[in-house]
Amino acid sequence: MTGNSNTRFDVQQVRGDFPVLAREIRPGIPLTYLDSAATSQKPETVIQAMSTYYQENNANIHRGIHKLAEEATLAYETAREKIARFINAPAADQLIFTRNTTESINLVAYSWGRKYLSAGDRILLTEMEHHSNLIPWQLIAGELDLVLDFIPVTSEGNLDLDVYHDLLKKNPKLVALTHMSNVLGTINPLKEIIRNAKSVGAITLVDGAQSVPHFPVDIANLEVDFYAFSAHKMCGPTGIGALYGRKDLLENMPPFLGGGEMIKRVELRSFKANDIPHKFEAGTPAIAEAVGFGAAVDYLLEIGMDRIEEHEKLLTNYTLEKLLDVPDLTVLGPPAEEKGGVVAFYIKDIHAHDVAQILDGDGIAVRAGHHCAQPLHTKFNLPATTRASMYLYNTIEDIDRFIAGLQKVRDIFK
Amino acid sequence: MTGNSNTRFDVQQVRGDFPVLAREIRPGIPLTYLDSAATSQKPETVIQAMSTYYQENNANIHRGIHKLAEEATLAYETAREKIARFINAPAADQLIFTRNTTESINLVAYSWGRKYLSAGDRILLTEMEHHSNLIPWQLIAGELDLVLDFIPVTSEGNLDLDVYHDLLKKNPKLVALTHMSNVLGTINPLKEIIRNAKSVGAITLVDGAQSVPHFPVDIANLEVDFYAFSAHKMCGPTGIGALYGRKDLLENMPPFLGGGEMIKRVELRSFKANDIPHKFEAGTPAIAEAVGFGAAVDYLLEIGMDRIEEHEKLLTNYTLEKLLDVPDLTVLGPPAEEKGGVVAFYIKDIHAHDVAQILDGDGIAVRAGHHCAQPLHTKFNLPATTRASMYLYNTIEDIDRFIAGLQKVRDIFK
Amino acid sequence: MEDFYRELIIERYKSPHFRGELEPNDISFEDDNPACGDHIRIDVRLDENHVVTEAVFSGEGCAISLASADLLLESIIGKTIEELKETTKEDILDMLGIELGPVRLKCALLPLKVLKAGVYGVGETISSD
Amino acid sequence: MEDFYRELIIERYKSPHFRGELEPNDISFEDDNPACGDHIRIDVRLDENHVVTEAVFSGEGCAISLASADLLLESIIGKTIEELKETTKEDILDMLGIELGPVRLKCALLPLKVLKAGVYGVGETISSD
Ligand SMILES: Cc1ncc(COP(=O)(O)O)c(C=O)c1O
Ligand SMILES: Cc1ncc(COP(=O)(O)O)c(C=O)c1O
Repeated sequence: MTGNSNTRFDVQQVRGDFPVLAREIRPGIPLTYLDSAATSQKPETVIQAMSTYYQENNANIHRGIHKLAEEATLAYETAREKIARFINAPAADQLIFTRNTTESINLVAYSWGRKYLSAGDRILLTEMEHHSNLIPWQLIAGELDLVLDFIPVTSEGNLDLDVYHDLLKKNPKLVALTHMSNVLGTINPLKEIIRNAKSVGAITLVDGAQSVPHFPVDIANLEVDFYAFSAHKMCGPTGIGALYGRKDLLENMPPFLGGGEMIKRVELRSFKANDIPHKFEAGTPAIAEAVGFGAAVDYLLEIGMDRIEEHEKLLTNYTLEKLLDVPDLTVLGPPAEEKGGVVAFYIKDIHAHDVAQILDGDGIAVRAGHHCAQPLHTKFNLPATTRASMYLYNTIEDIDRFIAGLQKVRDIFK
Repeated sequence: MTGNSNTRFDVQQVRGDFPVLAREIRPGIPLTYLDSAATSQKPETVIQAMSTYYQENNANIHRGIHKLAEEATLAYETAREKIARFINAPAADQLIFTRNTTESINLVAYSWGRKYLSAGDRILLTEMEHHSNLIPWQLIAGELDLVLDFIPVTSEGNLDLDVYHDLLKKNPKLVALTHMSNVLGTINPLKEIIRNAKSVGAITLVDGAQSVPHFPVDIANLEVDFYAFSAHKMCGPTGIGALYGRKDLLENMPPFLGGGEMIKRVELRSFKANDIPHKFEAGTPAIAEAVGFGAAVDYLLEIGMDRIEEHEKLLTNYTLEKLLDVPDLTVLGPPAEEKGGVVAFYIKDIHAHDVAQILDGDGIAVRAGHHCAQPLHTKFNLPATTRASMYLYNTIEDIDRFIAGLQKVRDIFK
Repeated sequence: MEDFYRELIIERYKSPHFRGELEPNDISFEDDNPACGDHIRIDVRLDENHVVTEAVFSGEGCAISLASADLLLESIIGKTIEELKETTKEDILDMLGIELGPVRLKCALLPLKVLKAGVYGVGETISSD
Repeated sequence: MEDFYRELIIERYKSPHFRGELEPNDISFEDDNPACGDHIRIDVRLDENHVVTEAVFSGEGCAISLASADLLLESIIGKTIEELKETTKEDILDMLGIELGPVRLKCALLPLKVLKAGVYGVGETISSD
C-alpha cells in the first residue's frame, strides 16, 4: 500500500491489495472489473479485519460486561468514529449504521417524513435519482398525499438550475438529490443547491452512494441535513451503510424500527427511546461489517482520497477520448471535466445486454440495464445503457481491453 | 467436523472448528463462552466462506450479466434455498433476507400491520417477549390505536394457557410470540398455540431467534404465518436475518422499504413492485452475509440439529443440577425437561453485574442485565439477572468453571 | 465467447422473419423484462381448429430475446393451441443453441412467457430459474 | 481479578455510610442506568453558603455503582456547590481505585451523573465514553 504524502500513486501496488483482481475469469482471461459503481472490490485488509474479528473478538455489543463484549463494542464504536471523521461529520453520534444507502433514505422518509410532512407538502427531487432516492418518497407521498416535483436533467446531463429556482418558489419541505449520478457521472453543485434550499427553509438530503467512495466529502462544509452512503461501494463489506443526520433533527425524530438497543426503559405498553445514534439501531447490528467498514475507511485514507479522485479523472478522460473512435457510440452525461468515473453509453442498434455479454466473454465486467435509474432512461428514450465505472484499482490497460471489446461487439453485429 | 449419522457427537472436534475458542482471555486463562443466546461464535468454514466470496466472486447481484455478477447472484439465491430448506419452508421465495430478527418483525408490523390493522384491533403478545417482539407492536399500536394484550407468564415461567384461551375470545387479529424465551429458556407449545390462534382467525408470528439455532424447526408442520430469526445466533454472520412468510400474505402485503431491486418498473411518480421475495429486499442486500448464513446452515446440518439439541440438554441438566449446590441462588424458568439451553438466575444480595464481572475475571463470558426482556424482569421484580447460555461447542468443563466462578463470587461477597 | 452469438442469433436479430403486428388477431399479449426494459408483444391468428396460422412479434429487446421470439414463432405456426402450450424452456434453449446465465435466460424466455400468458390468460408465468 | 473488587468496594456496598433519604432537602434527583436497571437517587442539604451539609443516596444497583455513590457523597460533604460541580470522572475512578470497561464505567459514573443533573438541572449529562 502506498503512503498518501508525496509518493506516486502506484496502481499496480494498489491492485495487489485486492485478491479478486488476480482472478482469471476463464483460463488465460484476466478479470477487467469496470463495475465498481454497482459494488467495489475489497482489499485483503478489509476481508482480514472481519475474519479476525470473528476469530478473536466476536460477541454481541453494548450490554456485555465480559471481555469479548467489551472488545466488540469498542471495535463497533471505533468504526463509527472513523467513518464520521472520514466525511468530517461534527460528531460520531450523528452517524447511524444502516444496511445501505437505500435503508438510510427510507429511515429518513419513515421517521422524519411521517412526523414532519402532511398533505399537500412538496418534496423536490431530480430526474437523475437512483430508485433508492425516489421510491421511498413515492411511498410516503402516496401515504401522506404529498406532491413530488423534479428538477429536470438537461440534454447534456446536468440539473437545470433555472427550473430549480422556480421550483423552490413552491416552498418544498425537502430537497433530496444525489451527489453524483450513477449513470451520467454528473457531480451536482451541491453547495449552491443546498444553500438555495435552505434559503426557502427546506430540509436537504443527499444520496452519497457514488460520491463518498470516489472523492473527499466534507459534511460540515456542505451543511447538509442528511447524507446517506453504502460501505460496499467504497471497499467495505455488504450489509452495512450509514446515515449522517443533523443532531437536532435526529434527536427530534421518532424511532424507525423497534427492538433491542434502541430503548432506555421498557414496559409492556410503552417504552422510552434511547439516545442517538442507538435510537435508530434496533436489534443486533452488523458488527463485523462495521469493523470492515472502518477498515475500508482506513485503507482509503492511507491511499488518499485526493489521489483516488485524480487517478479516476485520468482514467475517465482516457476512456472518453478512446470512445470517440468507436462508431455509432454515444456517451451519456456531461464532458470529462464535470464527470466522475462513470461512463454510460449506447451503440446504435445493439442492445446494452448484448454489449455486456460480449464484453464478458473477454473477462470485462460492465453493467447493462437502467442502473436503477429507469425514469432517467425513459427521459432519454433508452430502454437500457451499458456502463463502465472505475475505481482506484483500474488501469489504462483495463480501458484498452474494454475499448478492444467494443470493437469486437461491432464486428459481431456488423 | 463429525458426520451426522451414527457417529458420536465429539465436542472437542466441534470446538476445533471455532477459532475463537482457542483464545486465552488473559494469559493462561481460557475463554469459557456461555453467552451464545446473545450471539454465537462462528466456525472457520463460515468465516472462510465469506472471505472466499470477497476474494473470488464479489459483485452486485440480480441485474449483472458478467461472470462475477452471475456467480454472486447464484451464491445469494442458493443460500436462500438452503436456509428455506433448513426450516422446511414450502418454497425459497417465501424467505426474505433482513438484517436480523428485529427487522423481520418490524417488516411485518409496518407492511402487514399497517395494511390490515385498524383502531380497536387487538394484538396478543406474551409477557416473556424480547423487546424485538414488543416495541414494533407498541409503535404500530400507538400509530393505529390498537390494543395490546399479553398472555401472562406463570411463576414457573410458562405461558398461562387458560388466560390465553380467554384472551382469544377477544378475537385478536394477530398472535405474536417467541418460540423459546431468551431468559426463562421456556419452549412454548407452539403447535397448540398456533392452532388455537387460527381457530379465531388470528394471524400468527413467531420469534424464532432462540429456536432455529438450537433445535429442529419445521415451518410446514407448525403452520405458522410468519417466522423470524437471525443468522448471528446460529453460527452465521452479523448483518443478516430472515423472515419466513405465508405466500398469499407476502404477496398481498405492500412493500416496506423502497429502492433498487424491489421494483419491476419505475416512473417518476409511480412504480410497480417486484415479485416476492425481492419486493421486500430494497437496495444492495447483505450478499456476503447470505453466503455465510448458508455456510452456517451447512455446518449445523453436518453436525445434526437433533444432536445439537441433545448435547445442549445434557449441558443444561448438568448445569441446573450443579446450581442446586450454590446457596442463595435462584434459577428462573421451568425445570430442565421443558427448557432450552438458557439458564438465567440471581443470587441474593449480589447484583448480576457483579456476578458477570467476577466471572469475566476467570474468562467466563455470561450476560447480566434484563436481556432485552425488561417487562419480564419487572414482573419478577428483578432489575437484572445473570444468564449462562449454551451451544454445541460448550463442555462439561465449561460448566464446572462457571460453577467454580460462582463460588468465588460468593466468597468475595461473603 | 463469440460463438455465444451464433450466426443464427445475429441473423434473426437483424432480419427477423416474424416481426410485425396483426389487427385483428385472436391472441395478443405483451410483457416486459424489468431487468433491461425489454418489451415484447406477440399477436397470433388461429383457424377454426385452433391451429396457429399467423404469428408475429413487435417491441424492443436484445439480440437474444428478439431472436428467441423469431425462432419461437417460426416453431408454432401450424401447431394447435394445445401443442403450443407444451413448448418448454428447453425447446427455446435448443433453438438458440447456446448456454445462458440467469439474467440472459430471462431475455431468452421472455417471448415464451408472453406467448403462454396470452394463451393461458394474464398471471400465468413460467419459472425461469 | 478479585482485586477488581477491592475490599473497600465490597465494604461500602455492604455497609454504606451515606444511605438514606432526606426530606426536606435542597437538591434531590434520580436516574437509571438502562443497561442494568440500576436506579439511584441522591438527596442533598445545603447551608446558607451553598455548602453541602448532608448527602445521602437510595436506590438499587451493583457493588460498583453503590460504592461509587457512597464514596462520592463522602467526598462532597463540606464542599460548595461550585466545588462539587468540578468533580470529574477521574475523581470517581481514583476513589474506586480500579480500572473499568465501558459498561461498568456507566455503573461507576451513574451517581456522579445523578448528582450533576441535580445540581445543573435535568438534561445535563457527563460523557462516560
Ligand atoms: C427471543 C429473541 N428475540 C429476538 C432477539 C433479537 O435478535 P436480533 O438482535 O438478532 O434482532 C433475540 C436476541 O437478542 C432473542 O433472544
Ligand atoms: C446514486 C446511488 N444511490 C443509491 C444507490 C443504492 O445503494 P445501495 O444499493 O447500497 O442501497 C446506488 C447504488 O446502486 C447509487 O448508485
